[in-house]
Amino acid sequence: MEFGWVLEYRDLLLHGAFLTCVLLAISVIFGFSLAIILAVSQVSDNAVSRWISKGYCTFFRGTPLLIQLWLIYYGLGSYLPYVPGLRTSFLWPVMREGLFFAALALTLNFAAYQGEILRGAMLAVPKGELEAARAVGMSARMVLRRIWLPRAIRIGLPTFAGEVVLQLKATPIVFSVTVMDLYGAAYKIRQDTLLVYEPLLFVTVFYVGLTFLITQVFQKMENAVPVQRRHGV
Amino acid sequence: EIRFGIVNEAYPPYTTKDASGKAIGWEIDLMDAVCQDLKEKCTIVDVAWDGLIPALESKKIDVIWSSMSITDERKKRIDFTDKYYSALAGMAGPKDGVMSVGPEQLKGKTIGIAVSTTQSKYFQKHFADIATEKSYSTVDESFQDLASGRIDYVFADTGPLKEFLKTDLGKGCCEYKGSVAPDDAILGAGVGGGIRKGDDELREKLNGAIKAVRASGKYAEFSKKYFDYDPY
Amino acid sequence: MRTETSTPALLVKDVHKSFGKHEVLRGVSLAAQKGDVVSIIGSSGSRKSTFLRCINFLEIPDRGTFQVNGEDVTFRVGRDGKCHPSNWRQIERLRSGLGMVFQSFNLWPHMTILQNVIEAPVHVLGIDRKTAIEKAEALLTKVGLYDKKDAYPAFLSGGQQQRASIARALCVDPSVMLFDEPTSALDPELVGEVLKVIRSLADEGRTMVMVTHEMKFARDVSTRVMFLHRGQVEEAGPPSQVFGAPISARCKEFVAAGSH
Amino acid sequence: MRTETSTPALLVKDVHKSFGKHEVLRGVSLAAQKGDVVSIIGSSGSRKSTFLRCINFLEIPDRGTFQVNGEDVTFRVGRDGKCHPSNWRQIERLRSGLGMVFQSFNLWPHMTILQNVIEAPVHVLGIDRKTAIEKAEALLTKVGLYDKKDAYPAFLSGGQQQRASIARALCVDPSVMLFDEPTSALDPELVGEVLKVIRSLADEGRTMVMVTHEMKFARDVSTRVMFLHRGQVEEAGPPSQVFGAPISARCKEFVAAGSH
Amino acid sequence: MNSPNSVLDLLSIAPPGWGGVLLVGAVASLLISFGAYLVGMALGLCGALGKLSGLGPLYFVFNAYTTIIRAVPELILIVALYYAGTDGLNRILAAADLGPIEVNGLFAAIAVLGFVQGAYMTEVLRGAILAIPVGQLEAAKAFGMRPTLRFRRIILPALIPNALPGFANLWMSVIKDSALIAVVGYQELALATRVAASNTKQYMLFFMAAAALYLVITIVSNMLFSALEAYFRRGQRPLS
Ligand SMILES: Nc1ncnc2c1ncn2[C@@H]1O[C@H](COP(=O)(O)OP(=O)(O)OP(=O)(O)O)[C@@H](O)[C@H]1O
Ligand SMILES: Nc1ncnc2c1ncn2[C@@H]1O[C@H](COP(=O)(O)OP(=O)(O)OP(=O)(O)O)[C@@H](O)[C@H]1O
Ligand SMILES: [Mg+2]
Ligand SMILES: [Mg+2]
Repeated sequence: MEFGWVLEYRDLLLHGAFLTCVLLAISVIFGFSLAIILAVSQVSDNAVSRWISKGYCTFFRGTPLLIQLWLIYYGLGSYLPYVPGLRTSFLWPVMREGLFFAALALTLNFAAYQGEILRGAMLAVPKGELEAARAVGMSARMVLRRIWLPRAIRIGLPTFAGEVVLQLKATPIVFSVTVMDLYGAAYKIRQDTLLVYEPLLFVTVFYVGLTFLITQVFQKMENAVPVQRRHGV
Repeated sequence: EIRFGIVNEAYPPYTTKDASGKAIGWEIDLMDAVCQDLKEKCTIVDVAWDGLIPALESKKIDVIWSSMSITDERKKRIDFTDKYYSALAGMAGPKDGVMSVGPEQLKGKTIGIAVSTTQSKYFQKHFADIATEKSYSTVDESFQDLASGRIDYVFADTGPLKEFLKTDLGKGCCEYKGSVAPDDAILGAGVGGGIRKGDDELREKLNGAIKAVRASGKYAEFSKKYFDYDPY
Repeated sequence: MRTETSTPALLVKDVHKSFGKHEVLRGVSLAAQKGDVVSIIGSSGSRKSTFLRCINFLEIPDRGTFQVNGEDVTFRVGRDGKCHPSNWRQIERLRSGLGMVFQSFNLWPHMTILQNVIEAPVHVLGIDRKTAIEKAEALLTKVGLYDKKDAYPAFLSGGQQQRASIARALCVDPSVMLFDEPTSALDPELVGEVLKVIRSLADEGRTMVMVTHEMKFARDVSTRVMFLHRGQVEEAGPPSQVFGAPISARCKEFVAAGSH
Repeated sequence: MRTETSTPALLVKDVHKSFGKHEVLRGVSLAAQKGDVVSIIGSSGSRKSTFLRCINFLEIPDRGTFQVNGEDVTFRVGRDGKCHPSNWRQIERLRSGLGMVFQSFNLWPHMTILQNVIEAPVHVLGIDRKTAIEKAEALLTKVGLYDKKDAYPAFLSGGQQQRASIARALCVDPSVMLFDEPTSALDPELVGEVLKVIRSLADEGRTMVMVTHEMKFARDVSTRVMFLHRGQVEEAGPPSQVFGAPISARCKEFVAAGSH
Repeated sequence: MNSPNSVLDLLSIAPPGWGGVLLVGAVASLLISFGAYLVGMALGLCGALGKLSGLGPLYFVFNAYTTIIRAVPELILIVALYYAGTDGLNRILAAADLGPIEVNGLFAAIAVLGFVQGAYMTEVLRGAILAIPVGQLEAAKAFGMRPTLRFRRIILPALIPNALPGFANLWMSVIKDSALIAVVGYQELALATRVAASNTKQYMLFFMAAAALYLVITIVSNMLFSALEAYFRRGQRPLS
């Protein structure tokens, strides 16, 4: 085991770790918002929006993230320069970067998985609680906002924690579109030094640490509303 | 029997596979020539970049034969044969008529370079303060970005660069801009076969064979199929 | 059923409702004056719950006229030949005037008891938070739950949960309270405490419609009793009549079995 | 409790049981002769279920002696100072002689009613399938479920499920039937059908131990009644005594409340 | 850019078309996935029972297994397990005076992915077992069923419907994770796509072809899983 390289590459590693966290945060926050829309439209009465969301979820859950990323970055991305005006607009410096496409792909993918889970959680909210809300005169929108979604999110919380960890573990893939995240940094170090395991071990420790942190945060959130434990199982 | 570890990502013209799954390319021809000279049986083992060193160390392969440039840092881990080709460094860029690659042309540009290559080292030494480097995991990915206009230049080995410019995609968008100013300290080291530390017998054998292949004119003969210059 | 003197608090006429091909309500009517306590009794599956749920439109009836505090509910006939409320806003407004207490409490488990109680006043009626809390605390005191106000529903016994859900329904000042078997999810020892609260509401002169299996209780507190059978009113009248001298043979049978 | 003439079908003495530090059973004993119907009554939380579950070792008691049809259950004291059955095989064998009927039926949802009933005879007792089916069909006829034999439990009403679970328990020919509140998960109209089946078993002279809240029924069918309070037997005797002239003050109170 | 004709040529099954390469890759993906899935299921069953057994050391071992495997990115696990695994195996063999063995790529891929799947399967199965109402197990005990009989006749059939949604998810994820096996040099669908794409420079065409193949695989598997679930839930009342 040899870790002398850590010092030499510290800027690269720090920047990589930062990018990993940024990608995780962006994709979880935006993905979750999109997931709410997907879940709500899947339980709605509107057949069109139901089918669109269903199709979306099927596609993004049915193909590997890697392929989605390639399609978005090399496919969609390569047509962007031909959009009139975009090349000269202030958005271009952001939109030509791999980071933008990586975040986009991660977000869209996360939303699909999360949307499915949230849909299940929404169906798991006991009907009576929704009826109670309707019975006090809440409008459909208010039932959704005050009772249905908050309850569904709580029901889904244990699953969400796992999904965020999975999302963290999916981020290394962004290196294939030029984003030097932590895994990308390790890859470069491995190529430079031909060390096989040490850079990977370093990265692993970081991921495990972050996973632990995520689990703790979610545990805190779960404990915010106490539930009575079933005894004797 | 010598087992040659070859990376399973395509890197034309050095190594690639045709649609029937057969390995082809300049490095394969060289390997055949070397083995013919040694009268050894050679087998090709597909390995991923990630697996090269472990495969070498666990004796799944005997030599890394996959365009690995020789660097001092790498020499700490493995031994190298003598170089068998030089990574001639050239640039490709959009068709705009500018046909040289000096500091004034590169100023403020974004240049795509495959990670951990000689070109990357060269860039760090000569262009780091005037242009921006964008790292790619394979040179192939940088070609795609060049074609879609995300980067201004690709800085890579001349062989693959010209190979790319021969395809429809490359022909459509880009042209060869020229080679960079020579710097023997970086570009001179070239590409060699990677060998287990201490496997001197094999190294000597391969070094001898490479020399013989060059001397016999075979080297020039099969190089002609791929290059319009001498890759050595 | 024919006592229409002043504006009745609740007037429901000729309700019909089918699930698919299955007609479950076949013309049920009910009128409650202010202060009336109407008990709906009947065997399991006699559509008592369905009828009660039609009253506050948790089920949309196929046909029927509805008047709450003199206000008519307007319907339009949809393309499927069935009625739809023409104005959901109206329904939502009227619902908050019909406090519903469910058999299974249906408290919202992610809110404390107090939050459960003030939810509708604050977010539906737009009462300010402070006033709502004062009112909620008064109601919780009344049902004997003041000390549990910051507990989450999961930590309360069934009887306590049901009392909390009564407080929740009362906090929007409904003109009519609807109860759907409010004690049948409770074990025998908890039934008493909930019945006590309901009785005190009756004594206050609250208008109530109540589906119940507690015959003795129904007899004691009701002003009217309605016996449902297969989606029709088989017998209705003051408790003394329905329990004491039922005319219908089925009702007679049911009442006799109930007091075993 | 002191009637030891011939070999009793079930003899349980001085059962103690704690959950953690909390001692829930504090020396409960029970003896049942062949043909006895013993009812266990008591308020909620008085440890009735725990005691019944100790009888067939679903809970392992800390202390006590057990005899089923004259066969002693052997225990050894573990390192934690508590009893453990020294021979799980024996427990498993004895269990199949103690038919248990649960409050919540606990039918296996992935099997049809008939499959539920023949499961234990075929796989535990090793009776051949054909004989088991014949027997099961006879029992299902007896509880009035023959026509439902190929239905899955989820498609039956609560009363039907409970009757099926009685048939299931009967099909292993248990020497003693144990009932844990077999009717309290049922709504009032379904209670009757289950009680009818249990009564017919009593009339056949089956040995039964039954935890129940149905006082009237307990009084009618029991040969003995046992009143549990806080994990101790507070009163025991023939129903006429326990219901008619209880000695213990607590029992008096309980019996009075029960017949409200 | 490319006429329909050249697209057809590029995708044709026989060389020089690359369709055959993609199809062979897809079959390889399916083989790896299926093998890994079975290995994972066996490991998962052991893991779930071990974790639920209540035996301290067993719980510790399997808990460490699931925690670590689930926290480390699959890519890293595969690299580490594959190379360190074969390395370690050969060292053990060398210590026992045996020659090194050649680990077949397909076999290693299955073993490595299966080991990773096992951790997830453990949790799915554990959840499925815990979701069985206790009463059903007590009823089985009350009839004197021995633990093995109980497991075979009651627990197993009762946990299958609970576990199927989780199994379906894992199947989808193992198909996609099989793409990572490229790092140990085994050519499955994703790697085949890259090779085809970089040889022809027709990136979009091959990425879309690969996406379509993956989609077909998952949609067909979804249909199978739905049918299975419908079958195993036959005793349950449909939600209305
Ligand atoms: N959403 C629905 N779809 C189809 N049928 C329904 C629906 N809701 C209720 N029913 C049917 O309506 C009938 C009457 O139900 P309801 O709950 O009104 O009876 P009830 O008198 O309240 O009985 P209980 O005393 O058991 O509560 C039942 O047979 C039921 O199957
Ligand atoms: N596994 C357990 N761990 C800890 N405490 C338990 C456990 N099982 C039961 N208890 C406790 O034992 C007490 C008595 O329970 P039990 O179910 O025997 O009462 P019961 O008389 O059957 O009541 P009910 O009439 O409500 O069924 C309860 O207070 C409960 O908290
Ligand atoms: Mg009802
Ligand atoms: Mg009990």
